[in-house]
Amino acid sequence: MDFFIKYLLSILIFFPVVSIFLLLPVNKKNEGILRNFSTFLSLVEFIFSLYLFIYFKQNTYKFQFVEKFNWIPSFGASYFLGIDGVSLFLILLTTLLTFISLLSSYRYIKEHVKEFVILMLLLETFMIGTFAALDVLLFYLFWEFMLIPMYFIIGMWGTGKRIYSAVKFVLYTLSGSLIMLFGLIYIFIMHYDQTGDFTFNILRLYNTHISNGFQLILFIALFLGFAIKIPLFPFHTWLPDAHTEAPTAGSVILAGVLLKFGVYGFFRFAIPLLPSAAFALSPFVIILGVIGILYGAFVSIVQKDLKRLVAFSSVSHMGFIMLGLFAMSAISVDGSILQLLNHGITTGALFLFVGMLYERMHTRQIKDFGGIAKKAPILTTFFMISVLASVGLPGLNGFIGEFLILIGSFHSYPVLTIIATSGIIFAAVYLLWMFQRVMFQDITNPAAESFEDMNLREIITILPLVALMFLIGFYPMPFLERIDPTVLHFLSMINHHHKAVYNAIKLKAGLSNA
Amino acid sequence: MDNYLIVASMIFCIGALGVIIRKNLIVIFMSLELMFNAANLGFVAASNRLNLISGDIFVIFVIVVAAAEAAIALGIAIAFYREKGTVDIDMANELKN
Amino acid sequence: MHNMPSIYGINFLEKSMLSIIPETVIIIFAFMVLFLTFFEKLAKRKNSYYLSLIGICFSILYVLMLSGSNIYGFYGSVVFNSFDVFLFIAILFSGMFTVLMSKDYMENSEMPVPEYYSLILFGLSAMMFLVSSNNLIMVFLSIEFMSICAYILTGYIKGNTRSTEAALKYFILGAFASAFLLFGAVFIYASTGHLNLYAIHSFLQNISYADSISRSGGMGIKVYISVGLILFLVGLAFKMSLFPFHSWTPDAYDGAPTPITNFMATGIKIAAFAVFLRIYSLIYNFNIMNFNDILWLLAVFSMTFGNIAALLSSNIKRLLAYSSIAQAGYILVGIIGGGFYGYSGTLFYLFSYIFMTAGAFAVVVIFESSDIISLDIKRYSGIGYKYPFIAASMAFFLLSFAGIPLTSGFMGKFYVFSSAVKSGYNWLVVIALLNSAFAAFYYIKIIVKMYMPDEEPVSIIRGAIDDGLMITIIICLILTLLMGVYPQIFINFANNSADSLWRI
Amino acid sequence: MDLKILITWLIPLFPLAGWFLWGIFGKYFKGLSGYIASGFVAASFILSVILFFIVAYSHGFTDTLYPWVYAGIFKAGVSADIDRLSVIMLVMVTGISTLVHVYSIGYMKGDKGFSRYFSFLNLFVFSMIMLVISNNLLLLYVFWEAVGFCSYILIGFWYERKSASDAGKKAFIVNRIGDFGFAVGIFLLFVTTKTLNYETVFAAIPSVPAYTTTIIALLLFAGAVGKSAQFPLYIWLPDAMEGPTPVSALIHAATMVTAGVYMIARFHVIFSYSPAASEVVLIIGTFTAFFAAFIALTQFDIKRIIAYSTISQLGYMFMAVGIGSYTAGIFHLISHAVFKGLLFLTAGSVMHGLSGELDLRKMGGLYSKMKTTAVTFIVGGLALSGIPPFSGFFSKDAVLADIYNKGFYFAWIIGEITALMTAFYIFRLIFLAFFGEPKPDQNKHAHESPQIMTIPMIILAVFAVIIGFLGIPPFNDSLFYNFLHTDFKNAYNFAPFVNNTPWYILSLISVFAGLLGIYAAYLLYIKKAFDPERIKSIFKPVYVLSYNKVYIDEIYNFLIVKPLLVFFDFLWKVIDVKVIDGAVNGIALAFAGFSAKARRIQNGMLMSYILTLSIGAAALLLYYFIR
Amino acid sequence: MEALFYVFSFIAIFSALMVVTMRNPLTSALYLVLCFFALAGFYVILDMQFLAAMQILVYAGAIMVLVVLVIMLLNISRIKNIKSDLHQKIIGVLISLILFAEIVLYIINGAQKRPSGIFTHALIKRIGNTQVIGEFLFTGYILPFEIASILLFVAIIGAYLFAKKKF
Repeated sequence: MDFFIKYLLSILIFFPVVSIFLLLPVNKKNEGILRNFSTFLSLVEFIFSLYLFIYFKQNTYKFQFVEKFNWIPSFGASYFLGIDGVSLFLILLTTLLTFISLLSSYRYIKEHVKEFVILMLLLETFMIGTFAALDVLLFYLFWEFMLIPMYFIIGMWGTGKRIYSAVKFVLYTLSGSLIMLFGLIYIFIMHYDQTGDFTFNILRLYNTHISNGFQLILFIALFLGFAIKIPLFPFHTWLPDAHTEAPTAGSVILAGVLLKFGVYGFFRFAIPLLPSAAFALSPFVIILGVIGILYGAFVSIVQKDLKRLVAFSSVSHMGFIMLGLFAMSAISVDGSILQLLNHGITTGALFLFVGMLYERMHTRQIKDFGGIAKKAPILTTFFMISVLASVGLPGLNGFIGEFLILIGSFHSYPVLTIIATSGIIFAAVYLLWMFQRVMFQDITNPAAESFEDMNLREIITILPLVALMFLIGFYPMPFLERIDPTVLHFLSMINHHHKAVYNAIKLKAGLSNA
Repeated sequence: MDNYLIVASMIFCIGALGVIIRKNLIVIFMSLELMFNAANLGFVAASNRLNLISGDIFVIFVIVVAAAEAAIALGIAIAFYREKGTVDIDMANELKN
Repeated sequence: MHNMPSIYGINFLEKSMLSIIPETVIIIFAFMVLFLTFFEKLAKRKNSYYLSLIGICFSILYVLMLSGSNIYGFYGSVVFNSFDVFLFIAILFSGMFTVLMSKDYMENSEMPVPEYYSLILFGLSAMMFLVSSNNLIMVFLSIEFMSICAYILTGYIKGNTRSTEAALKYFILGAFASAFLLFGAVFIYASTGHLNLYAIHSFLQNISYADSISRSGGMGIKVYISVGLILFLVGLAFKMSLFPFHSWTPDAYDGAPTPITNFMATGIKIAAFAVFLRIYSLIYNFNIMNFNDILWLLAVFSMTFGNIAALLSSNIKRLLAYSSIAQAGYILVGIIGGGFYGYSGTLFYLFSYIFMTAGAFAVVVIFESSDIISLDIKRYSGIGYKYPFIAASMAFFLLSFAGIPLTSGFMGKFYVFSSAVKSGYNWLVVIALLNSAFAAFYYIKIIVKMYMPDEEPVSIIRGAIDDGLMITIIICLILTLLMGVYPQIFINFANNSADSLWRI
Repeated sequence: MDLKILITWLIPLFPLAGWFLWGIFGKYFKGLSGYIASGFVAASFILSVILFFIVAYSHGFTDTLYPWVYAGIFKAGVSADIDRLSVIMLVMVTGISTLVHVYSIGYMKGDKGFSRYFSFLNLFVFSMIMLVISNNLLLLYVFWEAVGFCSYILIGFWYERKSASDAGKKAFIVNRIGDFGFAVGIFLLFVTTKTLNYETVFAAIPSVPAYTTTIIALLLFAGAVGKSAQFPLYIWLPDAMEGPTPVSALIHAATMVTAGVYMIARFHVIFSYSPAASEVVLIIGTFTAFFAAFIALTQFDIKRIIAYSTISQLGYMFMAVGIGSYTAGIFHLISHAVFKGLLFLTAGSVMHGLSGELDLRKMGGLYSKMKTTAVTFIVGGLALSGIPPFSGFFSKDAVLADIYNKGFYFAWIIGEITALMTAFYIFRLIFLAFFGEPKPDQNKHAHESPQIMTIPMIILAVFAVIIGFLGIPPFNDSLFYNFLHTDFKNAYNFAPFVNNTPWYILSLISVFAGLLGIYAAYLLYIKKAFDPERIKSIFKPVYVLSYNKVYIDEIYNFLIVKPLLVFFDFLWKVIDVKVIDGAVNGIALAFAGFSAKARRIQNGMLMSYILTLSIGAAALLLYYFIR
Repeated sequence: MEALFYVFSFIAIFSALMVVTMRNPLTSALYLVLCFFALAGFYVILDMQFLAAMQILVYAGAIMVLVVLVIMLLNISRIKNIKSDLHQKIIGVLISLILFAEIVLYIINGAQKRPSGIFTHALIKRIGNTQVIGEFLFTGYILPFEIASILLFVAIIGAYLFAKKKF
C-alpha cells in the first residue's frame, strides 16, 4: 500500500498502458468483451485516482505525490511528477470522463472497437501525464502526443467532414504548441544562461528573471499554444468542426479534458513563468475572453446543429474561465479552476445527451427533433439538469464557478465583467431555446414516435456527472478548500515575481539615469 | 598564381556554360571534363607557387576519378541511348513533380 | 615534411591499419560477394544477401571493438575517433537496412544479384571513408566513390527508363556539383597550402590569431578561402540535398530501386552531413565570414521548399524525397546552432533520422509492385485495418518525421532547435517550428489514407511479407520509440562523438 | 441543537424532501403524492407559525447550516436570518402554498404529470422559503434564480403546447435580464463592502459614497424589476398564464413576483441611503401600476386580466417601498398575496368548470352554476378594488396615504386613478363572467368545482376579509406596523412626512374611486346604459393601444429580438465561417498554391535542374560579395 | 615563360569555347583534346612534366578515345540535330559570366600568398618530379591511392552493368 500511494501518479499514468496490453490478446471479433473489459479497466483507473483525493493533504500548496527520477540529464529533463490542488481535480476529471466516455460508446462505436478502446486508454495516459508532469519537457511530451489518439478518434469514428475536422484539429493545435515549444525552450535556455543550471524543472524555472520585453514576446509564444487549445476567441474555429464531427466519446473527452489543458498551461506555465507579461497583457487576454463569451453565445443562438451549438457554447464558457484566470484575484482564479471542472462535467454531459439523441434519431439538426420529452422523461430530466448547469442555474455547479469568476474579476475589470455577465442572459437564450425545440413542443418527426428512453447503462453513464453537478452546486467546499491554497500560492508567487522583475528594471533604469 | 587561377576559372566557367547550354549528353560530359581540368590546373599552379607537392598529388586522383566517371558516364549514355534512341537530355522527362 | 624513419615504422602502420579495419572488412566482403558471380551455384540470391549481412555485422563488431580508440592514421589521411564510431554505426545500420530490404525486392526482379550487394557494400565503405577522411583528397575521393556506387545502383533496374533517367540526372548533377567542390578545394588549397583538415584548422587559427593582433594580415587569405569554402559548400550541399542544390533528390529517389532510395536517403545524406560537420567544425567557423548566414538561408529555404513541394505529392517516394529535403533543413539548424550542444544534437538527429526513414521505406517496399501506380498514396487506403502492425509502424514513422513526441523525431528536433535557440537563432527556430507544424499536414495525409479511407481498401501485398522487411521495421520501430522515450543513451553516445570533434 | 434552529431548517427541509421524493419515485405514488406533498408543505406551515411566535415573543437570530463557498476573501455560508420580516414572509409563503397544494390536488387530477407537478411545486416552496430566510446575497441570488427556474418549468408544464414552452422560456430569459443587473449589483456591493452578509453589508453601507450606493441600489432594483414584473420587464408575466392556474396563483401572484418587493424591503438600508434610487423605484412602480391597469381594462382573457392586475398591484408595492414605507409595502404584499391568490384560484375554478375556457366573451351568468366560486371571486374583487372592510382597502390605503403624506402628490393621483381603473376592470370581469345571460354552448357543462378546490378558496376568502384588520388602527399605528417596524429601524428616513392629513379623508377618496370604478362597470355591463362598442369607437386609439398591450411585445420583437438574430446569423455565417475560418482555410489554400508553384521548379527537365544549381552557386558567391 | 603562358592560355580558352559551341560532338571532342594538350603545356611550365604526360596519356589518350568511340557507336547524324534553346543559351552565358566575374573578383581581392613549402623549383629539379610524386603517393597518400584503385574497379563494374544489353 505504501508503494501504491508513493508511486500512485506513475501507476495512474501507466495503468492504461498496462490495460492496453491486457486488451491486445483479445480477439477483434469479441466486441462485447473488449467493451466491458476496457470499461472495467477504466473504472479501476478511476477508483485508483480516488486515492489521490483521499490521500491529498488539504491545507498546503505544496506538490504532493511527488516522484522524481533522472530521465534525460543532458537536457536537464527529469521524470518529475506531482500534483497540487488544481491538477488533482483535473486528473480526477480525466479518469472519470474516460470511464464515462468508454461506457457511453457501447452503441455509438460499431466497428473497430478494439482500436477505439486502445486509443481511448492511450489518450487517458497522456492526459493524466500532462496534468501530473512538473517537468517542462515531460509535459510537452504528453501534451503533444495527446493529439494523435484524439486525431484518430475523430478521424476514424467521426461523421461528416471528419477528416477535414481531424486534420484541422491537429494542424491548428500543433502549430500553436510548436510556437509554445519555442517559448519554453527559450525560457529554459535563459534560465541556463542565468544560473548555469541545466534544468527543465518547472519549479526552478520559475526563478528565471526575464526582462519585460522578452516576457512579452515569450508570453505571446506561449499564449498561442495555450490559447488555441482553450480555444480563445479568434483561434476557435477548429473547435466547432472537431466537436461536431467527433464521436460522442471524442467530444466528451475533447470538451471535458482537452480544452482544460490550455487553461492549465496558463496556470502552470505561462503566468508564473512570465508574470509581468501576464499582468501587462491580461487586459487583452480578458478582452479576447469576453469577446469569446459573447461571440460564442451569439453564434450558438443561431446554430442549427445540436453539437455545433454545444461546441460554440464551449467557446463562451472558456471565455469565462479566461476572464477569471487573468483577473488574477484569488476569488476569480478559484472560480476559474472550479469552472474548469464544471465545464468538463456539464459540457461532457451535454455531449453525451447529444450523442444519445443522435444514436436514436440519426440526426443532429435541431429542427428534426421536438416532443422528445413525452417519450423519454428520464432523458429529459437529466438533460434538463445538464442544460441548466450549463446555463449557470444556481444550485448546480456552473453557477458557483461563474459567480466566483465574475465577482472576483469585478474589482479589476468592472466594465468587462459587466459585459461578461451579460453572457449569462445569452446562455439562457441559446440553451433553453435549443432545449425547447428539441425536447418540448409536439412531435413533428415521425421517427421520434419510437424514441426509447435511457437504458440502465446510459443512466449509469450520466449519473456520476449529474451527482457532481449537484454536489458542486450545493457543497463545493471539498473542491474549493483543496484548490484555494494552491491558488493563493500561485497569486503570491506571481506577485512576488512580478515585483522582483519590476524592481530590477526600476533599478536598472535608475542606474542608467544616474 | 593569380593568372593561372584566372585562366582556370575561365575554363571552369566555360565548362559550366557548356553544361548549362548544351543538351547533348556527350557534350555535357565533355564540358564536365573541362571543369575538372580547370581544377587540375588550379591545383598544379597553386602547388607550384607555394612550393608544395600535395596539389599535384590531388591532380593524379582527380584524373583517376575523371576516368572512372568517364566510364560511368559513357555507360549511362549508352543505356540511355538504347532506351530513348537519342542522347538529348530533354528526353529525360519521365520523372517530374 | 615527413620524418622518413617514423613513416616506415611498423607501429605506425599497425595503428593506421586499425583505423580502417571496419572499412576493410566491408571491402573484403564486397569482393567476396562479387566473386560469387563466378560460381553459378553460389550466386544464388540468398548467399550474397547473407554474406553482405555478415560483413556488415562483422564491421559493426570491429567498430565496437575499436570504439574507445582515437587513431590518426595514414599520415593524417584518416582519423578514427568516437565521431567515426557513432557515424559508422549509423551508416552500417543504414546499409544493413538497405540489404534487408533488398532481398524481397531483388527476388522479384531479373537483376544480377551479387553485383548489387557488392555495390552496396562498396558504397558503405566509401561512406565510412568519407566520414573518417581528414584530408581534402580523401574527402573528394570518397565522395566520388560513394557517388559512383550510388549512380550505378540508381540505374540498376535494367530496361526501366525511369531508373536510367534517374541515374542520368543524378550523375550529371552530381558530377557538376563535384566540379564545384573540387574547384572550391583549389581555392582552399591555394590560400592555406594544406590539404589536411587539421592543418588547415591550425593554419586558420594562426591567421585569426594574427588577425586579432594586427587587424590587417590575412584579409586576402580570408577572401580566398571564403570563395573556396562557398564552392566547397555547393558540392556538399548537393549531397545533403539542401534547397537550390536539391533538384536531383526527388527524381533520383523516385527512379531508383526503393532499397537504394533508402540507401541514398539515409547513408549518403548522413555521410554528407558527417563530413560537412567535420569540415565545418574544423574550418568554417573561424570568423572568415559568417557562414551561418548562408546556412541560415539554406536551412530556411530547404525546409520551406521541401514541405511546400511535398504538400501535393501523391507519389510516396517523391513525398519522402521532398520530406528529406525538409529534414535536411532541420538538421542544418543544429549545425547552425553549433557548439557542443548543436553538434551533438545534429548527430542525434542524424541517427534518429536513419531509423524513421528506413522504416518508412521498408513499408514502401512492402507495398510496392512493378507498376508505378503502386507508389501512389491512394494505394495505402485502408491498410490500417488490413495490416495493422505495418500501418501502425508507418504511422509512427510518419509521426516521427512530423516531430510528434514519443518519437525520435521529436527529440531530435527538440535537440537541434534548442541548440539554435541557445546560440540566438530565434527566428530560424520559429520558422523551423512553423514549418514542422505545416509539414505535419502531408504526413497526416498518409495516415488519413491508411486509417480513414474513402474507398474500399486495396489489397496489394504479393504474399507473405519478407522477414528482412519485418526485421527492419521492428528494429526501426523499437529504436524510434526508444530514442523518443529514453534518448539519454543515444545522447551520451552523440555527446561523446561530438566531443571527439574538438579533440584534435 | 437549539429548537428554534431545528425548526428553522426543518421548514425548508420538508418541501425539499417532497421535491426529491416526487421527482424520483413519483410514478409509484401516483395520486397519493398530492396529498403527501400538501402534508409536507402544511408541516412547513405549522413550523413557520411556531417560528413566527417564537420570533414574535423573543427576537430574531441567524444560523449557519454549513460553509458553502469559501474562496479567498469571499465567504458565504448556507445560513438563515430569521427576523420578523422573514417570519411574516414564511408564514405567508407556506400558508398560501399549503392552500394551493391542496387546491391543486383537485385541479390537476388526472394529469399525467401529476407527481412532476407536485415535485416542482415543492421545489418552488423550498426555494421561496430559502429566499426568504437567506442571510447573504449569494444565497438570496441562488434562490432568486431558483424560484425563476421553478416558474420556468411550471409555466411550461404542458410542454407539448408551443405557447406554454415559449412562455416558460420567455419568463426565464426576461428574468435573467433582470438578474443580470442584480448580479452586477451584488458584484459591486461585494467589491465595495468585501462581504455579502446582510449584517455586515448594512453596517458598511452608511460609510459608502452615495453614488455607489445609488448604483448598487439601482442594479439590485433591476433584479426586482425582472422578478416582480415591472416595466419594462413585465412582459413575461401575462404570458406566464400558460401554466396551470394554481401555479399562477402561487408563483405569479402571491409569492415569487413579490420577491422583488421583499428584496427591497430586506435591503431597505441600501435603498434608504440612496434617495435617488428610491425615487426611481417609485417612478417605475407608479408607472407600472398605471400602465398595467390600463392594459387590463380591455383584455378578454380572465387570467391575463388578473395577471395585469398583479403587475399593477406590484407597482403599488414598489411605490410604497420607493418612498420608504416598507411596512406599508409588505402589508400590501401580504394582503395582495391573499386576495390575488384567491382570485387566481377562483379563476382556475372557473376554468375547471368550463373545461379550460378563458375567454371572457364566451362566459356569462356563471353565478347560478358555481356559487361558491362566484362569491369567493367577488370577495377577491372587492378586496382588489379596495372596498372596506376587505383587506385591499387597508393595505392599499396605507400605501396611498403614505404617498400623499410624504408629499408625492403626482404619484398619489396616479395611484388613485389606477385604483379606479382597477375596480373597473375587475368588476368588468365579474359582471361579464358571472352575471348577464349565460352563453348557451359553453355553459352547458359548467359545474362547481370539487370541495378539495373550493375549501382552499373559501379559506382564502375568509382571510381576504379578515387580514385587513391587522392594519387597524390605520396608518402608522397599526398592529402590523408596530410588529414589523422594528426591522426597519436602521433605515435612513429620506422622505419624512410633510402632511398630516387624517387617514379617513384619504380613505374616503380611495373608496370613492373604487366605487366609481365598480359603478362604471355596472353601468356598462349590467345596466348596459352605454354601449361598450360605442365607447370603444369614441376612444378608438386608446382602446386599440390598450387592447394590443401597447404593442410592447411587438416593439421588443422588432427592435431587439429580430435585429439581434440577424446579427447573430451574420456573426456565424460571415464572421465565423467566412472571415476567421476563411482565413485559416485561406492560408491552407495559399500553401497549396505555393506547392503547385514549387512543383513547377521540379519540372523533370535536367537543364532546369542544372540551372537551379548554378544559380544557387552564383547566388551564394554573390551573397558574400555584396555583404 | 610568360609568352608560353599566354599562348597556352589562349589555346586552352579558345579550344574550351569551341568545345561548348560546336554543333558536332566529334569536333568538340577534338577541340577538347587540343585543350588537354594546352593544359599539359601548362603543367610543363609548372615543373610537372609527369603530370603533363599523365594528362596526355589518360585524358587525351584514354578518355577521349573512349568518348569518340561512344560517339561513333551512337548514331552521329541524330546526335548532331540536338539543338539548344536560345533563352537557355542567354541564361547560361549570363550565369557563367556572373560566376566568372565573382570568382575573378575574389582572386583579385585576395592577396598574393607567400610560399610555405620546401619543394622549390630547384628541389624538384634535383630530385625529379616523378620521384617526388611517387614518394608522396606511396607514403602520405597511400590510402587514397588504394581507394582510387577500388574506385576504378567499381567504375568498371558500373560501366559494364550500364553498357550490357541484358542480364
